[in-house]
Formats: sequence, structure tokens, C-alpha cells
Amino acid sequence: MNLSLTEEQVLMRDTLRSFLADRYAFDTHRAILESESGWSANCWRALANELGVLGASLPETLGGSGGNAIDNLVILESMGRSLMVEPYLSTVVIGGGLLSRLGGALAEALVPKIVSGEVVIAFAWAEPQGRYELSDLRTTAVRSDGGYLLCGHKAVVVGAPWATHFVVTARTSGGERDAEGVSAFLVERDTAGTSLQSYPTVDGGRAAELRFDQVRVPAHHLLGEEGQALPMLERVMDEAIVAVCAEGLGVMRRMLDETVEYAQQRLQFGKAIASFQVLQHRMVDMHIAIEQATSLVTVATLKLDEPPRERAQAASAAKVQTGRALRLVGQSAVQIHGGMGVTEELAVGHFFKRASVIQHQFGSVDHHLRRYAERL
Amino acid sequence: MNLSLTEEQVLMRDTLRSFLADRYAFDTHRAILESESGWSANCWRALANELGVLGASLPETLGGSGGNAIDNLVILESMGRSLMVEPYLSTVVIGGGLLSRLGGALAEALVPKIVSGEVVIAFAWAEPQGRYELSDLRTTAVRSDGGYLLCGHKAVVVGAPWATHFVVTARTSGGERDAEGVSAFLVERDTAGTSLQSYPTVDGGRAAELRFDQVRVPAHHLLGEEGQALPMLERVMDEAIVAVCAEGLGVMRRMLDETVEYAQQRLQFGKAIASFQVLQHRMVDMHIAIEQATSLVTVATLKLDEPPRERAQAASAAKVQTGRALRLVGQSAVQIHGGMGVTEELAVGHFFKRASVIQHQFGSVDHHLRRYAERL
Amino acid sequence: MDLAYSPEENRFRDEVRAWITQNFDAPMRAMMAQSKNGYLDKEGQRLWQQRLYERGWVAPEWPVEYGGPDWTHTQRSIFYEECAGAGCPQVIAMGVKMVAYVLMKYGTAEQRARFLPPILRSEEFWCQGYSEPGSGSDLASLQMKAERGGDDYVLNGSKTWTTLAQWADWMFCLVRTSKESKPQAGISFLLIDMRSPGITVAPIVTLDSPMPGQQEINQVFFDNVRVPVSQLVGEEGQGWTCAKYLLEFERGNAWAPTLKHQLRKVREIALKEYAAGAPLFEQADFRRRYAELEIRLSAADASELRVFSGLKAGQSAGADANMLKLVATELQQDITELAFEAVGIYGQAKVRDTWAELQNRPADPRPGPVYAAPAAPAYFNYRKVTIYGGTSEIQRNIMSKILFGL
Amino acid sequence: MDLAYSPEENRFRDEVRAWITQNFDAPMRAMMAQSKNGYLDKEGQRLWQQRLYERGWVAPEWPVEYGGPDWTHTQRSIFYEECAGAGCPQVIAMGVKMVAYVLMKYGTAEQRARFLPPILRSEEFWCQGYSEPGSGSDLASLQMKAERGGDDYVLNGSKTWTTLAQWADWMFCLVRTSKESKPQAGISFLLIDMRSPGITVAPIVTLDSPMPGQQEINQVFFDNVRVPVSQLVGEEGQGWTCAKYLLEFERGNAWAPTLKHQLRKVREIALKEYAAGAPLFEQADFRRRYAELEIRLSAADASELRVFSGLKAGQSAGADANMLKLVATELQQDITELAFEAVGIYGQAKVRDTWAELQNRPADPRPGPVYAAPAAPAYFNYRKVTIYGGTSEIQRNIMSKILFGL
Repeated sequence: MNLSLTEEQVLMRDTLRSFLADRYAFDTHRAILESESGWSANCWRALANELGVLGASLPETLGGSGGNAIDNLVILESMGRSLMVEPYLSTVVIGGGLLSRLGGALAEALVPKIVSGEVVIAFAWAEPQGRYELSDLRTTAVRSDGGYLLCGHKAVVVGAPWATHFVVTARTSGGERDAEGVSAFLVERDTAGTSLQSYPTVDGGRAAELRFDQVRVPAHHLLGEEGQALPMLERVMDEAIVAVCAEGLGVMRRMLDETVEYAQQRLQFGKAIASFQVLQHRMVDMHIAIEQATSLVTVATLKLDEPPRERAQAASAAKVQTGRALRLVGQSAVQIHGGMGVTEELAVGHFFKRASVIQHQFGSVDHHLRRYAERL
Repeated sequence: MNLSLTEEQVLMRDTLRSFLADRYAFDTHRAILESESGWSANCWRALANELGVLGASLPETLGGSGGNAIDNLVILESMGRSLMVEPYLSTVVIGGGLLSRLGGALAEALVPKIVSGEVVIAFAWAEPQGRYELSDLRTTAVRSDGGYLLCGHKAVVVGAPWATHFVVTARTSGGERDAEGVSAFLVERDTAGTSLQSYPTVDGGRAAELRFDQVRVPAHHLLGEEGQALPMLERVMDEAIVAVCAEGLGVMRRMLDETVEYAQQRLQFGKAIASFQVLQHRMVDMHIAIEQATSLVTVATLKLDEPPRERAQAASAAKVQTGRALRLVGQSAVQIHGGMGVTEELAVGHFFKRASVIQHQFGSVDHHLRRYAERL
Repeated sequence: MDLAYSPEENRFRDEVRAWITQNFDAPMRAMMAQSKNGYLDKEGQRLWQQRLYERGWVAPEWPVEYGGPDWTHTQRSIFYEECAGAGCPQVIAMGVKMVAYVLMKYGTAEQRARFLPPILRSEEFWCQGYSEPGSGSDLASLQMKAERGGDDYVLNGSKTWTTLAQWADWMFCLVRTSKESKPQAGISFLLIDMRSPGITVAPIVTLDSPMPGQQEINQVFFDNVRVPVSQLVGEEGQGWTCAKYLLEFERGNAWAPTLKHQLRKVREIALKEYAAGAPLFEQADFRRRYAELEIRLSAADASELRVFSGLKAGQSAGADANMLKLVATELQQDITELAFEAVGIYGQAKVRDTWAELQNRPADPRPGPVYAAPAAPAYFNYRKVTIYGGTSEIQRNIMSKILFGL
Repeated sequence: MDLAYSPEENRFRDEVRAWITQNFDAPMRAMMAQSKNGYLDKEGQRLWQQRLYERGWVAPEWPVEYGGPDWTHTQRSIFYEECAGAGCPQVIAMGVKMVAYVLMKYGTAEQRARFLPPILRSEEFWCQGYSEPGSGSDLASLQMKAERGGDDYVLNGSKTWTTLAQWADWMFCLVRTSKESKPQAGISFLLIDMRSPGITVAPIVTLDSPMPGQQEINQVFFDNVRVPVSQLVGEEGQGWTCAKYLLEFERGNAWAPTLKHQLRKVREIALKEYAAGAPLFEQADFRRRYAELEIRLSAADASELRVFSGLKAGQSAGADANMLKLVATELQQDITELAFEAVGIYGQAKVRDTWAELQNRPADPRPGPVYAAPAAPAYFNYRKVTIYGGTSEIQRNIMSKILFGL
């Protein structure tokens, strides 16, 4: 048993943090978000080329550095601290991870381009009626001419406006919520019949409604086996959960730092509000919540290769613990900042909004508590 | 709309409280509990004859004073403040209330004796497998010779060791949890075939396992209609819930008083622990919890005559709110008392134990939250 | 005790309900359904308040002599229940429910004659100048200077968290007229024309990202602003007394009717949203959370009833008022949070201008159902309620002092 | 990072497990199942600890020179996991895990030779004399006097919350040997023979209503008790240093293994109890609450792993130790609370002497299932865990100071 980062991981973390402090400070971050595109293609290229971060967790055979899920944890935690919106999670963790595990020609074609920053992936799994259930699908893919015809509507596809490719879930057979008949496809952005309705998200990101109208997908863009993709997607989902939790840890750490600093500076009744016992204890509780969540996110990361039941329980446990922590830390951070906490002027409010979205992303606390309890 | 006590109610409350301060002070209370019988028959007679409390809520035509459920609330709140164990709830609220509403010869025979303190009733509804469900019954009553033969086992019948009569639920037809087929009977204590296994309860009371082996119950001791008693018993249960909540309010008020006083006297680090902001806020939260519970208990009391759904929701809401308050107030009271809180030396621990039992009596918070939610 | 209303009271309720049905019209309803903070825009607010004024109902608490409707406590509470139950906008408090009482008690006859009628007719809007960047919870430490210069005070400094300052014609304001005594004693209560030279209103952008002009709060800067001494209310140095007097009114409002409306909206969302093929409201976990909130809200509602019905005329609710604020604001936050959860994945989509379609401004097609758009902004925005009007921590400090003498 | 154990570690686990199966015998298991506080009776404790001693495992943390088994951190943690997982009693801490370390660090060679071997062999039991009626959280204010009289100290005063004083042969004790300096400086660390004339042990009855002789805590009175100066540890006035040193060990224990066992017992109860005709464990609400505790417990467990595996030899866990205590004790209380709820209506029935049948004392027939009896007493008793060893409030005060410098 060993719970320490490798030297390489420590080095990468420190390099990434100093990069972010330099090139993604709060004012820059706001400018990036308010720009037309809403992200920084420059930063993305720098992550790929200057830092080699995009390949850190991907196999060496496909151009990566041969790291693992712990690298993703370290990277996303750092990105969370800087509220980085760029789509590392969907591109590298989901897209890169899935393609690498599947292997074959598609992986050989795309993974090196993920590493180099040329391919950006969004994960189109949710549907308006689906409420966090991977198998609740109305999008269909029908065999046609040696390929598939894709029809349907994917909701709130985060990062889609920046993506070159989408990983899309669709039903090739079975009824709306059946476990059988779920398939996954890689769809290129500009395939005829694909339309994007892009919009900003409340936490500063960008998303889109994706609509597919008779979109032709070649057979070799089927990911995994036709109709049997659910187990594979469950794993992808668990990776996504753990990854977004890791980002949440960074978001929370930063909120606590900001809060402690503010409380030490803000004077009321002639003394720093940090001298009030009630606020001291609240900040201690924030710290504890972050530490406890960190522990479960670490464990869940290390359990991604375990059998499905253990893996799902570990991921859901991490999401429950992190979700509760995000609520406590976020709400307390705003409350302790007082009036300043509810303005967009200080960083804390922006972190709070991101924290609030992460709470629900890939399933709320209630959802994952149920998922965990069903597997008891 | 009017939320004030009548002059009579205020007078009764003040008389009862001064009686309890005088005759049921904490040391006396402990002596009574540790006595062979575990209750004070003297006090009971005094409640009947000196104070007229036992008849306060019962009809004038049956020897009572013609009061209502608010009188019960006032009386039980006062009893809770003194941790009085005597069986007012089961005798007057349940037994007296049920008989009075049913009327007829049985009521005319027994209610006046309830008022005078001669008849003491215990409510035998729970069964080992039943978990708070009135209709989950294995006890059976079979017609025989113009009466009934009763067989079964009733669990943790509070106050049974002191009772002259039992209100017993039993199944006259139907399957274990059917709504149809539930009946209720009045059973005299010494009827042949009835056996009691008496024991103390963790909160200082007394209870018994009641076992009926071919116990003969005359037909006129059937309460309500055969097989159709569930709606009537649901009302009885709602009355019991509201009553035990009222007692809980008294228990909580006393715990808060004790806690504030202790915190003001206990010195640590050279000052009263009441000067620590964290404890001040905790005590404020205790106060708020008690007040919010009081409001719902009052509303539920006033809604006992409403249609079943509204009545049940009001009673369950009161139990949920009071249950949560009992937990917060009880646990905080012990915590603020520190080491002294976990000893039997001070009153607070005894109040905490009673509070903990009331939390579950007639159904836990989870049970009543479910009951409420099912009726949304 | 009983909970029943008299026949007259029930008739009154019918009358109020009928009036609301007619006057809280479809455009107003549509706008309120997309409001992120419980108000209409400026024109809408004025229109609504003027309709109330014409019916004689804009100021239920005012004495008859100033134009109040002479209602009993129960009538007022019925009125508020009906307004809130229908989702009507609140009347903006700063005029009708705040400065007016100070003027009635401490104002001169001239001040009352000048200011009260336009307040009642919603011809003049007001804002409140209390907090300053350095003085939040510790209001008595306020620094904004008002120095005598001839028949004027000359004001320099700044006020912040000034709700709807951009709509206001007038501000009532606490200023420091003396530094010598203990902090409370050097404060005076001034009425300030918002068109005075030297005043700048700068919007503060809150977490709900309001559109320009729709912001709720502002910082107001004063640069040698001249205010005639005739606009001083009460004596110089009596400002703290005025502010404390006003506070009693501010804390005496019932919150539950509005919260009930907000919670009902969550239920409506949950009946429309789907989870595993059935309405979300059928899902046991969601239903339980909803039930928990409904129970807590019933307790808050009944507590308001108990407290207000137990008060004699002119009596203040004391620590109970703090409790009602604490409980209601925490509930309100939890309700907005449940709404945010109920709308599901579309809660993440940002629709900044939720009124665009209604007001014929260019609007992007909305992602997701129409009820989803205000959920996240409302959740973010309502973090304010445990901060303004005394943070929850300050409320508990005060209660501890009142209840336990600590 | 990885969570895997090496083959040697897995073999060690098997070895421990086999030994426990043999030595934690059926009578002990039956007694532990009915224990309200996690201990056996005195004879049982001695027997269990002596079996461990014979195997060489009674003091996993002791240096080899004093009789420790020379385990790695992982071995120790495997050992504790297996013991706790099987529901074994804990080794009483005051000897093996407390005073022993002080003796090793500050004791004289004679003191070590005299006291350590009987501790290791569980021939002598110890108790801790720290708290006094007026000194709980504020330990430095302790008042018990030790005045020099010839070659003795003469002790007058009283100690309280003294766990298992009625079993103890010796007490290690903080006493005040000087009043002149700051409170911490006048304190000394003494070893006291509990059979000394002038000592009275008075049981304190806790909320679980223990049987006479089975109480957990006591007040100990000292009336001119003479203690030879040779039983002073370290220098006079060095008591606070000894106490602080000891504290580091006290906080370094893993809680999670025991809590996992306690939670598993709740699951077993819920599989046996019925609700609406099915096992309680199938009821969604109960299952959710159980899942919540299991998740929190996993987090506590993983946090212990992270903290302890990150420590270098001799390093103290700092604020992390306070966190682990806070989190574990609150969890422990919630677990006992869920057990109390799980047993249902029979939780109300009082079975004071839960060991009567096992020890052939006269016993009334029990109402309800056998697992119900310890539930309420345990819930009541475990309120102590957020009070002793520094209340939760004190833990948060300390953490605030360490983490934020506040």
C-alpha cells in the first residue's frame, strides 16, 4: 500500500500550478470566459505542447506519458483551483481514456491528436428526460448502408462548442431504459445533420444542445460492441465522476483559502471576524469536509480498475462525500464573506457557482446515495 | 382564529406546575421511579381528586370538565417538565378519549372512574414484528360463545404494570397487514389467560410484555365495529403522537433551562462557558428547535378533528419536527454539560433519556416523514 | 384555541382573491414566473403598486389618517397570504414599509406632507443608505461624513448594498454628524434627493448575473453632495434611534406565505420533470426532501401565526422576530436549492435575460424547459438572505443576549 | 499510489486471523456482544490481554527492547483491523498505551524496570488521574495539591472521570506541586499506589446505568495520601510536558476498524428486524441512512490511512489527529444512534445486567431479541466520546489555531 505521489506527479503538479498562476490568474480567467469563444485555445495548446499535460495519463504507445488515473486527479485538482474551464475532463479522461482502452485504428488515429491538443472531445450522454441515467435514451442509431443513422437530442453537452468530436450514446435496440441495446459512437463535429445550439453555463463554461437528424456514422466509429456498451459506459461515468470530484477538491481548497484570508482581513466590531469562535469552527468544518472528501476521491481513483460493483460504490461514495462537502464549503465561504460573497467582484462567488454545478454534475448526492445503497 | 389558552387552562397549568414542583421535584421523582411499583399512586389520586386534572379534557356528561385536546397539551407539557411517569397519556388521552367518543354503557361505566383515578389504562398496540404499523397484527380475536377469544403477544406496553385495563388491538379477519379486519377490545387486567412480564424502561418508566392465551373478552368490550377499527385507531394514534410530542416539549424546555443555567455557572479558562459564542449559538438553536416544534404540536392538536389525511399529516409533521428537536436539544444539552451530562447525577441525563425514547415512541422521524410524504 | 376564520374573514379573503385575479394580469404573471429575485422591472413594479394604491391596499399597516385601510391583524395576514399565494410581486419596502414609519414618528408635519403622499401613490421610489464598505454587521461604525455648511449638510463617502438605488428618487440615509461621542450617538438620519449633484450610482453585479439596469444592489458615492438641513429627520444625532425604531417594522413581516408559493413552484417543476420514466415528484427520495421542507415551512408558518397573534398593538416581537427571520431565510435558501436540483441538468444552462422574450428583446432560443432558467440564479441570489438585514450569526448573537442575557 | 497489500502482509493477516479465531473464544464473544462499552469485565480483560501477551502482541507499538513485536506500520494496522473486525475487546489503554510511553521517555531506569514488565503482563492495571471536578477542558487549572513532607508528597484533593479506577493497582496523576508560576509550570507527574491509605474510589453512575463494579468512571478522593518522591516521573514541574508527550500517542490510534465492526452489527440487526413484513435492511429509508454512515465511515477510514501512512517515524499527526478524533467520535455516536433506531420498540426495554445469563447471575427473562438490550445503553454511553479526551469544541479550537493561526 502506498498513498504518495510519484516524483513525476509532484513535478507535473508544481509545473501546472505555476503555469496556471501565471497564465490563468483570476483576471485572465474572467477575460477568457467573457471572450467570444469562452475558452483559451492558447492555453490548451500550451497544456499540450509546453507542459505535456494532455498526454500525462495516456499510454506511451499512443503518444502519452503512460501515467494513470492519479495523474488525472492531480491535474484536475489543480485546474479546479484555478477554475479552468478547458475540457480536460471530457477530452482526456473520457475520450482519451475510452479510446485508449478500446485500442485499434480509431485510438491510433485520435489519441495522439488528443495528446497534441488537436482533437477535443465532448461527452454527449444526457438527454432531457434522462436525469443522470446512462441508459435512459431516446436517441437512436439504426444500421444503414454498412454504417449507422443517428437521430436524437443530447442535452447540456459541456464543452461541445469547442469540441472536434463527440462521444455519443444512443440506443441500437431495446426500450427506453433497458440495459441492453445501448451503444456508443464517435461523431465528428461537422458531420451533416448535426446541429449545435451553444450557450454559456451558470458556472462560466460553455455547453450546447446537440441535435442529430439522420446523421451518418461509419461503422468503425462504433465504440465497443453494438448494444453492449452500458458496462463500458458505466466505467466511463465512474471515471467522469471521480474526475469532477477531483476538480471539486481544487475548487474547495481555493474557497477555504480565500475565506480564511478574508476573515483575517475583514474587521467588524473592532476586530477581525476570524476571531469569532463560530466562524473559526465553521472554517475548521470546511477543512474537515475537504479532507474527508479528498480521502474518498483518492480511494475511488485507485479503485477504477476493480470489479463494477466495487468501482461504482467507490465512485458514488466519493461523489456523495464530495457533493456534501461542496455544499458546506461553498455555502459557508459565501456566508463568511458576507455581502461581498454574493457579488461577482470577488473570486469566491465564481468558485461557489462552479462548486454548485459540480454538486449535480454526473448525478446529485441523492442520486449517488441511491446508487450506492442499491449495491449494498 | 385564536391561539391563546383560556383562563381555565392557564389556571390549571399553573396549579399543576406548582403541584409538580412541590410533590414531584427531581429527588422525589427519582425515589418514585426506584420504588417497587415505579410510580406514585398517591400522586395519581391527587391529580384526580385534588387537582381534577384527570377529567380536564373529558366530557362533563361522563364526569369530566368538558375540556379538549388543548387541555391535554397543557397537562402533558407540564408533566414532561417534571418527567412524570404516571400514565396520563394512555389512560386519559387514549383510553378516556376513545371511550368518550364511542359513548354507550362502557363509557358510562369507565370514564367516571378514569376521572376519579380508579381506572388506569394501557394501550397494547405494538407487536414484535410490527414496527410502528397499527395494522401489522398477529394477535387474533375469534368469535366464541357470544364473545371473543384473544390470543397473541403485545410488545413493550408502556404503563401496563399499573393498568387496570388494556386497550388491545387484534385481528378478527384478514391477513397480517390488511387494513380490513382490525378490531379493538377493552381487556380487564386480571382476565384469565392474560400474563404480564413487567420490566423497567430505559427512560425510567415501566412496561410489560402482554401475552393473551385464549383470553375470553365479552362482546360489549369490543371497541367500535368488528374488523373496522383501523380508522378509529389511526385517530387514537394521532392523538397519542400529539400527546407524546406535547410531553416532549416540556422535556426539552427543561433541558434548555438546565443547560443555560449550567453554562452560566460552569467556569473554564477563567470564564463561564456560556460566554463562548459557539455554545451561545447552540443554545439559541435549541430554543428555536423547541419553538418550531411547539408551533406544529399546537397546530396538530387543533387539527385532530379534521379529515383523516389532514389530521395524519399534521400529527406526523409534529412528530417529525419534535423528533428532530428532541435529538438536537437532547444531544446538545448533554454535550454542553460535558462530563456531568453523561452521569445520572444531574437531571439533564434523565431528561435526555426520556427525550431519546420519545423520539421513537409511536414512530421515529423516518417513519413519520414517510407517512407524511405518502399523503402529499 | 382554534384555527378557524370567521365568515367575514372568509368573505374578505374572497374579495382579495377576486381583485388579484383581475389585477395581477397575465403579462405580470409571466414576468414573475421568470423573475430571479421576486420583483418585476421598474415599470411593472410601479404599475402593480399603483393598482394596489387605487384599491386602497398598498399600505396595509399605515394608520387610517395617512391612507391605511384600517384592517385587523387577521385581515392583513389574509391579504399577504393571498398576494403571496398568487405569486404577486412584493411592494418595494423602502418607501411604504420603511421610511414612511420614521416620518410618521419623527418627521415634521412638512416632511410628512411632502413625502408620504408620493410614497403611497408610488410616484417616488426610495432606497436605503445604511451599510458602508467597512460597516456591515457593525453598522454603528459607519463613517460617511455630513458636515454643516450653511443651511446644508455636505456629504462625502459612500453607501453600499443599496437595493434598487438605480430606481430611487430619494434615499434615507444614516450619516455621521459628530465624532466625539460613542459611535451610535454621532449618527443622523437624512433624506437625500438622488438627483443631487455629486451622487453616483454604481451597480454591483451579484451572483445571478443581472442584466444592466436590472441589478438589485448598488454602491452609491457621495462627492460633496449638499443636503438642506430641512431634510434632517428628528434631531441631529438621533439617527440611531430612528434606525432602531424602523428595525421593529422590518422584522415584523410574515415570510411563510411567500415561501409557500416558492415551494409550490418546486412541486410543479417536480411534476413536470422526469426520473426513470415517472414524474420526479413520485421518486421517494425527492418526495421525502420535499416533505421535509414542507414540514419545516409549516412550522415556520405556524410560528409566525403564534408570534404575531400573541402580540399586543405596538408590541415588538423581540427575539421571536430574529427567530422568524433566521428560520425563514434558511428555509428559503433550502427551497431555492431544491428547485435547482429539481430542474436537473438544465439548471446548468445560463439564460441571463429571462425576460427577453416577454419584453420583445432579441433572445436566443432557450435550452431546456422554461421553468429551468431562473433556478440557478435564484439559488445563487438567495444566498443574500442570511446576510442582509443582519447575518444569521448576528441574529443568533442578538437572540443569545435577549433570551439568556449572554 | 495503490491500495494493494504485499503477499507477506496478506500472510500476516491470515496469521492474525487464525490466532484470533482460536483465542477470542466463544464465552468472550458472547460477553462482547452484550457489552455496553466495548470492554469485558476485569477477569475477562486480564485473560484476553494475557493471551495477547503470551503471543507477544499486547503492545504493538512498544520498542523491541521493552517487548514490542517490531511490526511495520502496515502490520500494526492489519492487526488492529483484524482485532476490531472480530469484535475483540480493546486492550485497556492506561497502562500499555499511556503511562508506559511516559516511563520510557521520562522515567528512571528503576521506574522502567519496576513498572513496565507488569504492564506488559497485565499483572497491574493502571488508571489516569488528570481531570478534576473544576478542571475539564481547562486541564491546566487543576488544583490537586502535592506538598513535600520528608521523602513523600502528601496529596489532598480529588480526581474525576477516572476510567476503571476500581480495577487499577496504580494511577498516573497530574498534581500541583507549585502555585507560583503560570498554571502549566506548577504541575508534576506522579505514580500512585491505589492501595495507599487515604484513597477512596467512588463510582460515577453513567447514563447506561452500569451494575455495581462494572462502572466505567469514578471519582477518586485523596486525603493526606503519602507518595514517595521516588514515584515522581521526570523533574518536579515537568508534568505538563509529560502530559503533552502522552497526548501524541493517545491521538494516534485508528478508530475506523472498530467503527466498521459496530456498523456491521447494525446491519446484522437490520437484517433480523422486520418492517412491513420484510427485513428492515430492505427498507429504502433505512438503507439510505445506513449507506450514508458507511460512506462517511469509508472517508474516515481512508483519512486515517492517508494521515498515518504519510507520517514519518516519530512525527505527530498535528491537526489531522484532532480531525480524526472529531470525525470518528461523531460517526460513532451516529452509529449507536442508528442501532438504537434499528432495534425498534425493544430499545425502550431496560436490561441493566446484560451479562447476567452469561455469568450465571439471576436474570429476568428478557423482553425482545437479545441484540436489543445493549442498544440504548450504548447510545447513551457513547455521548461521552465527544466529551472525553478534549470535547469536540476544544478539538475545533485547537484545529483553528494550528491550521489558520487563529
